Amino acid sequence: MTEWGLAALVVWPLLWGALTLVMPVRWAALPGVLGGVFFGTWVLTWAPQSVALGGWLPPLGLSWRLDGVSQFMIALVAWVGGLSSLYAWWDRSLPSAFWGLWLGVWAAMNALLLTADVFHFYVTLELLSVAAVALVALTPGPAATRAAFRYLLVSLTGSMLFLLGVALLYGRYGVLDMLLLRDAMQGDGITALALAVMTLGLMAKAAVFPLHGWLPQAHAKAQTVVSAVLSALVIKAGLYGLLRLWLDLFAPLTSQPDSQAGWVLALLGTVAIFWGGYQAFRTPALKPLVAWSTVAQVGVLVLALALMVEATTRDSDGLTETLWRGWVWLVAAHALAKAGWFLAAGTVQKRAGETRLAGLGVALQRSPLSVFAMALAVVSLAGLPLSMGFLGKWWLLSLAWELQAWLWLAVSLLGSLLTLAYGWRVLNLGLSTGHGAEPLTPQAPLQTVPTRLDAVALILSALSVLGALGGYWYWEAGA
Amino acid sequence: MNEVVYLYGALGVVLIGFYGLARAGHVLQQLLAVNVMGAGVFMLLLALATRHTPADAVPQALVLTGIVVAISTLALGLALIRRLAVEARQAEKRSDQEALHD
Amino acid sequence: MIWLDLMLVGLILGLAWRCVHAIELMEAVVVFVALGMLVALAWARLQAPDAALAEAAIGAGLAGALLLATLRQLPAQAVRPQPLHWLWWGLWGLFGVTLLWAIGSILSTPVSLMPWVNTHLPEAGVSHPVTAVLLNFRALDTALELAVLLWAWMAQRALGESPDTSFHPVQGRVLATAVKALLPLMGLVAVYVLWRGSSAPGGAFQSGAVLAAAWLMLWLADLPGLDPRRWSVRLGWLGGVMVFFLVGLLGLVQGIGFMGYRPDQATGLILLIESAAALSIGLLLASMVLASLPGIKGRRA
Amino acid sequence: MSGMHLFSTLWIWPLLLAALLALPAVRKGSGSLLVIALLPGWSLWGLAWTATPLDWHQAWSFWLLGAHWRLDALSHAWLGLTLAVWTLAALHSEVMVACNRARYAVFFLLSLSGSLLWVLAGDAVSFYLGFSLMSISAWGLVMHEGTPKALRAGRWYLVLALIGELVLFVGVVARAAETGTLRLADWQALPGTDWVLLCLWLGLAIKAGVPLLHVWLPLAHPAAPVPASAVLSGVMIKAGVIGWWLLLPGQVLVETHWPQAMLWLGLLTMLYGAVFGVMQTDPKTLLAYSSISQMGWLIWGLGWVWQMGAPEVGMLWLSAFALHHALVKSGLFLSVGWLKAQSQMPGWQRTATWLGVGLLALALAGVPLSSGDWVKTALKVQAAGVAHQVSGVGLWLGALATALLMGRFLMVLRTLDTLRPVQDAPDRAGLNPWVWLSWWLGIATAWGWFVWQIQAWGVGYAPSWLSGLTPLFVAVLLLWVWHRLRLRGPAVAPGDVLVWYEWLWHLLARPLHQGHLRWHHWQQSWPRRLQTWYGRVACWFSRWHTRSAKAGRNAQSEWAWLMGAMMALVLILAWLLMSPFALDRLTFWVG
Amino acid sequence: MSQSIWPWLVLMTSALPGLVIFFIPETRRTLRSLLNVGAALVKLQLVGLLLLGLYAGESYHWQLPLLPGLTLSLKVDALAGLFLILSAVLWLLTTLYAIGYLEHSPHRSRFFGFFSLCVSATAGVAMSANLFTFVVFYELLTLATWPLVVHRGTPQALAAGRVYLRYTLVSGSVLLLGAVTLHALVGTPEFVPGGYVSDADVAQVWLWAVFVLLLIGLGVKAALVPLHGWLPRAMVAPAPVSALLHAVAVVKAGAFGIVRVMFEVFGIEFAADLGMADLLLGLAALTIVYGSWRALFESDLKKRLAFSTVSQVSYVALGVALAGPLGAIGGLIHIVHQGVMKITLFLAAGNYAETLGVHKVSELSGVGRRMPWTTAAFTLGALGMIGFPPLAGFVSKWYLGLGAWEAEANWVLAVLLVSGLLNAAYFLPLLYRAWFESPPAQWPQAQRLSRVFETHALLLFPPLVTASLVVLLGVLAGLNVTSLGWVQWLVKREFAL
Repeated sequence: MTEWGLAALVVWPLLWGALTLVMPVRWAALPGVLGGVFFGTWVLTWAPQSVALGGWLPPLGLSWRLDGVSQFMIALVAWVGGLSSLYAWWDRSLPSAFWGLWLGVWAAMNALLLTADVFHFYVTLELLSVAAVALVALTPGPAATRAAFRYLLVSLTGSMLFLLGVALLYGRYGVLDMLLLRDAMQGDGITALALAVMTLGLMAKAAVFPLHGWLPQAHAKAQTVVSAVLSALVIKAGLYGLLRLWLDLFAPLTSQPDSQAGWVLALLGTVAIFWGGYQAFRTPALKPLVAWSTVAQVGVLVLALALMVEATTRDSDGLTETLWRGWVWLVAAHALAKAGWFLAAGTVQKRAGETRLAGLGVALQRSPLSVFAMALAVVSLAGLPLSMGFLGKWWLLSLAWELQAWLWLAVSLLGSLLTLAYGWRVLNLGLSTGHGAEPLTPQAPLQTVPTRLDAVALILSALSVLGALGGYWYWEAGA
Repeated sequence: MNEVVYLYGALGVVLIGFYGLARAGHVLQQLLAVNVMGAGVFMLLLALATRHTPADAVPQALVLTGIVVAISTLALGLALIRRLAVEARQAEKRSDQEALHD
Repeated sequence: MIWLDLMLVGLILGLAWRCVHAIELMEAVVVFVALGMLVALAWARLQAPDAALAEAAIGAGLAGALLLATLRQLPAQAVRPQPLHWLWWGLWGLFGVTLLWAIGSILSTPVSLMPWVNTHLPEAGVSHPVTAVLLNFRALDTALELAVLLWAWMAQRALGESPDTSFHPVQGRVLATAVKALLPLMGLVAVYVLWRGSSAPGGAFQSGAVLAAAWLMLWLADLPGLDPRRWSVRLGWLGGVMVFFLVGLLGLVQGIGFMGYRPDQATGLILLIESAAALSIGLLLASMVLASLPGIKGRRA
Repeated sequence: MSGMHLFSTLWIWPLLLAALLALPAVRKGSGSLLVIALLPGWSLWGLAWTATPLDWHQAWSFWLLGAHWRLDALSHAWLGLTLAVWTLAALHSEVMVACNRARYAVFFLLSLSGSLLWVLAGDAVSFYLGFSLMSISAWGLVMHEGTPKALRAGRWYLVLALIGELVLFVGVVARAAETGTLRLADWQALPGTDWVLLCLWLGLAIKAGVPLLHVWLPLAHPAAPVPASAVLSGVMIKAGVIGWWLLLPGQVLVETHWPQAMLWLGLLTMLYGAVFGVMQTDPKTLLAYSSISQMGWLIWGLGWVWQMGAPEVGMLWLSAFALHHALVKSGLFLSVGWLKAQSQMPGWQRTATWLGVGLLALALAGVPLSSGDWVKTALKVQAAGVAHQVSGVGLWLGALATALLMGRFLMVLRTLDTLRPVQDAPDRAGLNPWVWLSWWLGIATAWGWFVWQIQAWGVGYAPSWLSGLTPLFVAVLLLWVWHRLRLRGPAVAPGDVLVWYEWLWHLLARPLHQGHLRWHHWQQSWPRRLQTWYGRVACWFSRWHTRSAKAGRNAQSEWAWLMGAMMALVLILAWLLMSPFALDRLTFWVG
Repeated sequence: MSQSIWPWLVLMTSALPGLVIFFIPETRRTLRSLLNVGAALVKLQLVGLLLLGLYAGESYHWQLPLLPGLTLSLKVDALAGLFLILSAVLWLLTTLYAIGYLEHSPHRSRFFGFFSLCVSATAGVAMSANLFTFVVFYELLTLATWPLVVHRGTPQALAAGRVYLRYTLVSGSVLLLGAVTLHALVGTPEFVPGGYVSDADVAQVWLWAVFVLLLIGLGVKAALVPLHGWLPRAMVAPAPVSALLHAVAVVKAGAFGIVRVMFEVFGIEFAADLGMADLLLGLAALTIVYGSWRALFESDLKKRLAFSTVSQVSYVALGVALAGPLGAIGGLIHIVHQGVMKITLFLAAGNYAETLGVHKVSELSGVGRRMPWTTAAFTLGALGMIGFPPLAGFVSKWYLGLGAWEAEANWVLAVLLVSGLLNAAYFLPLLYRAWFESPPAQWPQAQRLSRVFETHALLLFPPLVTASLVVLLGVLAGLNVTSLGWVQWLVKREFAL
């Protein structure tokens, strides 16, 4: 039965997404989304397993692998995606082409999270990129188009690098299955080169510094809900890939006791945290602020990855339960919070008819739910208690502590403070009455935007906070 | 032995793709450069396949898949470039009109 | 023969260089198409006729059409190349050397999946190993690759482009007649290529490319064929993906697993999939080209 | 017996009355309230006579840190003294306080409550509570008139009182911690650390007018309304000495230097007060110095009591001296008030007033057959055995000092005679004969009381004609000579060393204040300086931004960087992954 | 350990109304006030019941596991009870006050919502049974108070809010770091009298590091010099906020945290052995003197009070750092006493500002005549602060003094002396102005808020009640039911006497 479910995870959204071309769009979208949420939730109850597709065992055939990481990531996609879909459903300004593309993204994410084959991973990445780029381009106007094109180009370059790595791996080991590759892995030059090339490819997709340049524009210019799913979910595909590469596929290479490549990741993550935070702090408009925040948060996740890699070099257990659970938890916290923030930010911008922060004051004050949503999102992103982000940060700090990695520990703390700094910029405006030095700019009349949109944002942010209460269940579920 | 030529040639094409991306002075050329890079990678796969006799079918299948993916992305990229051009024209027209009004 | 290979590779490198180094876009595009042809030739030399055919038809042919169509819509604009620092060249060289050195270490590593393919070929329902891999062993790859194509088309539509069949650049009775005469032939070729794919180079992609050409000719001759408002056309876009996945699910029903075929039904199912896929590929590619044509844009604007 | 159970609540009554003053209706009749406040006190005092031996105790465990109350012979005597002085003051307040009477009443009642409290206190905290309440509330009395002079006096009074308070607090806490008890009876018996005792001593010394700590006295007395001065001099400064007695371990100080130091200090105080006193021109200031001088006697007496080691009896004598001084000195202060109003008096009353003043002055100067002579003689007799460190000459000098002061006082009063009636004496002051009579009653008590006391205590009294009269004569002679020669005595501002204190304060305050300002400025400015620093960095950043934005006008330039970065990273990563031993392990710099 | 729902209920009695209040329309004043006051009363009653139960030997414990080895754990013990009852009583009073204070201002629902959340967080801080839970509620407190600090939304308020956040969030991070470090070293068990660190086999340098981190983290809220800078600036907040901030919520959370850490994480004896107590003692003494010194020079009434808080809160730390039972009594009891006194002062200052528009010290002349009741309350609060007997402040100082002797740190007595002097030096001139100087011809911004009383009844009574508490807590200190009795009882348990 679970094989049906696994197949449905990919096939269901894909088919309904395709059907949007021939059916009234919402009729196709509704079952697609509902099914996606349903299967994505159901997946949590299945036992970890491998499925050889078509009965062809690796190395000949493709296989799917459902393990803890993919299970939770799929569920995360389902929930964040489902709630974002709710927003999209109510968002009247959204072109109907959104639905087909979005279901494609969903299916691609699920396929990507399931696959255990490096080449298939490439194919799913491409499907994801194509759909995601098109989503960005849904916004009319040259800025969005330019952003979308840039996104496409970086994404393609990344794919090519990844494929180059796949080619090198195949040339070296003659297999494409991840598990088999891991077992065959040798610590030689070509393998290292393959890892390096593939890492860079995925970094480009995940907007890791210094390959982040496309993200702020793409995420800021996109439609609100698109920004949310891109920031919350799509870039996670690349990060997930990095996790798989560094801690699973190439584990024999990276977890050698004298391995020392991890600090490059840590360094990049650190720079991302500061650069993203700095930019978010000085950017004049709301959505770019949130987008730059994503750059910084990606930095946190990469830093966490680097620490995990380091942890595997210290003891031979490999990717332990604690490690991946913590990381996925961080990812989930960011996804929920960022989706909530983007949706709230988009709603406020829509209400104000304006993007600059300076012009948003009144709209912010008329959108208490959205402000609240943003506040909760900031709380979770910055790792203030009691939120998912907090538990995530607790885990990260504990990890850093165990590794005695003081520098990185300080970095992650400073990162949190930076998050608060730019989050404060927004919330402050929501509380300002603007007497005196900083008058709120006179407003165009506010647009009417239904409150339920704010509510959806709030639900997502609230989940990123209240999710903390599920921490024990999450950590103990597998233990 | 022939595959060695192609192998190194393929890498050369990849490198040229890199160069193209960095140097390109136009979005279209960038897109072309990525595709050049892609052709290089495909060639690499195929060249690796020939180390086995008869040639390994799996890389060939991968390349076939890759070609379709590449044409899809190329089509998308070109569509975006076209829209950029249209929007640039519109913007120009708008600014012309504004200039007339002023 | 090594000289031929060397020459070919040299030409390819030269053209690739020319392509990315061109000052004019037109030159770059033309060189790129030529490069595609040469690459196809090289692949043929690399015992990969399937890939060569596909590259020639799709990579060079259709891509060329798309590129030229796009190029005509761009304002005449000189390429302003980015000057590169010598450090960049140093990095580039280092990178190249590393790549070459790395690849050198596996020149003679005889690893491949061919033994596995050969072992299981009898159960695959087709005798051509490439087709077996594409449509049986790694069927999901192919299915998702069709999805990529479909979504690229969806994206193009989302960007506001759609084949406008009401406008025909070339008209005339002679052409129509010629096309009418040619069409069955092309259809026959497509079916043949498809059929042949089960045992020899050829298959859905190549066949799809032929079909795309046929559809474009239909349009050229002002014959009904590609109107996106027609249900059959729309269904045709999805057909490949739908049929592929439904057959995949059939495997689940039959207990073989997702994307699996019962060996006795494999041939038929693969043929079914390939037919649907070829139709979809043809329709999608033709639609893409058609949607990108400048005349439509020009008139709309 | 009800008195026994209720005596501990005695001090609450004035507090309640003070609270009642919140009602506007009550505020109008605040004058009579002051007298009403004293009635329970008097009845208790009377009631206590019925108990022999008088030894009432009560403990309140709920109260503060646990209070203990006691009324024994000694405290009974202090109670009488307190009541007498306060009553006189209360009566005179009615006629000698003009403005802000309600406010005056509040402070009066609070202060009264405090002094009743410490009289009854059997534990250190209650004593401290009463003492503080009394002395801090008295500030309201001192600065009551609100003139610059009064304000200055009030400020100095308050500063010194507070310092005294806090030093005393430190001493009390430390002593409590040291002994582990709060009972004063225990404190008197247990030896203690020197600095703790010194704290206790110092805290009280400020009240007792020890030289150098006395500066508030000559300021506060003239500034305060007349009845308040009477209370200050009559009750409050005594609290210092009685506090020493109560808080310091008198029973174990015999072996130490404390008694001796006190003896000499007493002598010094006597002379100090006199020397600076005679240089004054204001009668009330002069009286204040006289009080200081008289406190010298008490200090000397306490030293003697401690030296005896069996101090209870000695303390009774000391209390007798205190009572004498309290009555006489408050009478003298009140007399200044009366004399100021003499222009409104009929002739006989004026004569009677001057007579009263004379009687008081003589009593203080210790003419034989006066209370002054009696207590001084008795003290000297009692002390003869132990007080050999301070010779009779010293004491004689002390007596001379007192006599001189009194003579000078009368001379100064004569000049007061020429003054116009002062503002604060209302018209009816002279017209209220009952209050005037009460003043006379006080004089009579002072003179009559010792006769009765001699009988009550059953000790004999031999008037010391020689030693009592010689200082008087010498004093008169000196004054006459001085007057004849028209010598201009050196005039010293009230508070003598105060000038130095003020100079010192200004010397210190300026740099302190400037230092604070500088510190404050630094503190305020460093965030700004940080900001400028930050601003500079931000400026640099933004310049960099604009430059890069300009450079990136064609979006492609970024790609050179991007591809470069990609290749560089690939190379670095691959290199690090390939040759793990080629480089020292950089990872995670620490650990 | 069995679950008890009580701690959770205590938390919810203010958190739930808080959340509900957010959604009450601005105009529904009665409904909001009813909800507010009702919740405060319910909470007060609950806390009262808990205290009775505690006295009878009950224990209340509620846990929610969050991560393996990491539990959100709430417990009502004697120490928690002390803080809880303080916050419950003062919450009720401040709520009443705030209803009167904010009668016509905008955003009341937001204000009261956060106000309630703030109290919830305080209750959480009080009931935290382990360091992790403490950190959680400590940070929540920051978040709940920030909107209150910037409530007016003026540029000054926003600037103050920025400073406030800067300090508290950075310190929160440091605290978190400390907690994580300790977690990694010895785990995060429940607080236990005597501490749980001393048994662990950990290098001293680590413990020192943890201690310093925790001290910095807690010191900011407790306004230890030099981490006190936010407090005077946060004075732009509305009066009830300042009152609650200073008396109960924020500074006390820091002080309370120091108490918990010293007593129940490190164990006071262990901390004293390692010299940590000395460090704290020095800091506290410095803060006491420095805060008073700065208060002397402040011309703004609320700022002066703020510096006074800086100084006074450190009495708590001082008492704890003395590392003996008597000092502990002094420190702990000051949590309550300082709260009651300072809230009186702030409420009175708020009354001046609201009724007469008086903000500066120099404008206070004659307010005693115009507003005698308020000024009487202010006077009691001020005298209590100086430490006059028999007011509440005296009791605290008394035990601190005893503790200093006990710890053989006699110089602390000198600190108390100097602080008392400085306290008098900055409070007494105020009283003098208020009572003795004549009122100006016109007040800066007078408004008639009540026909019967000198100001709005809801503004007048809370300070009167707290002022009488100042008196009662001192005068009746000997009774077992007042703060002293409670603290003595709990210190006995803490020191296992």
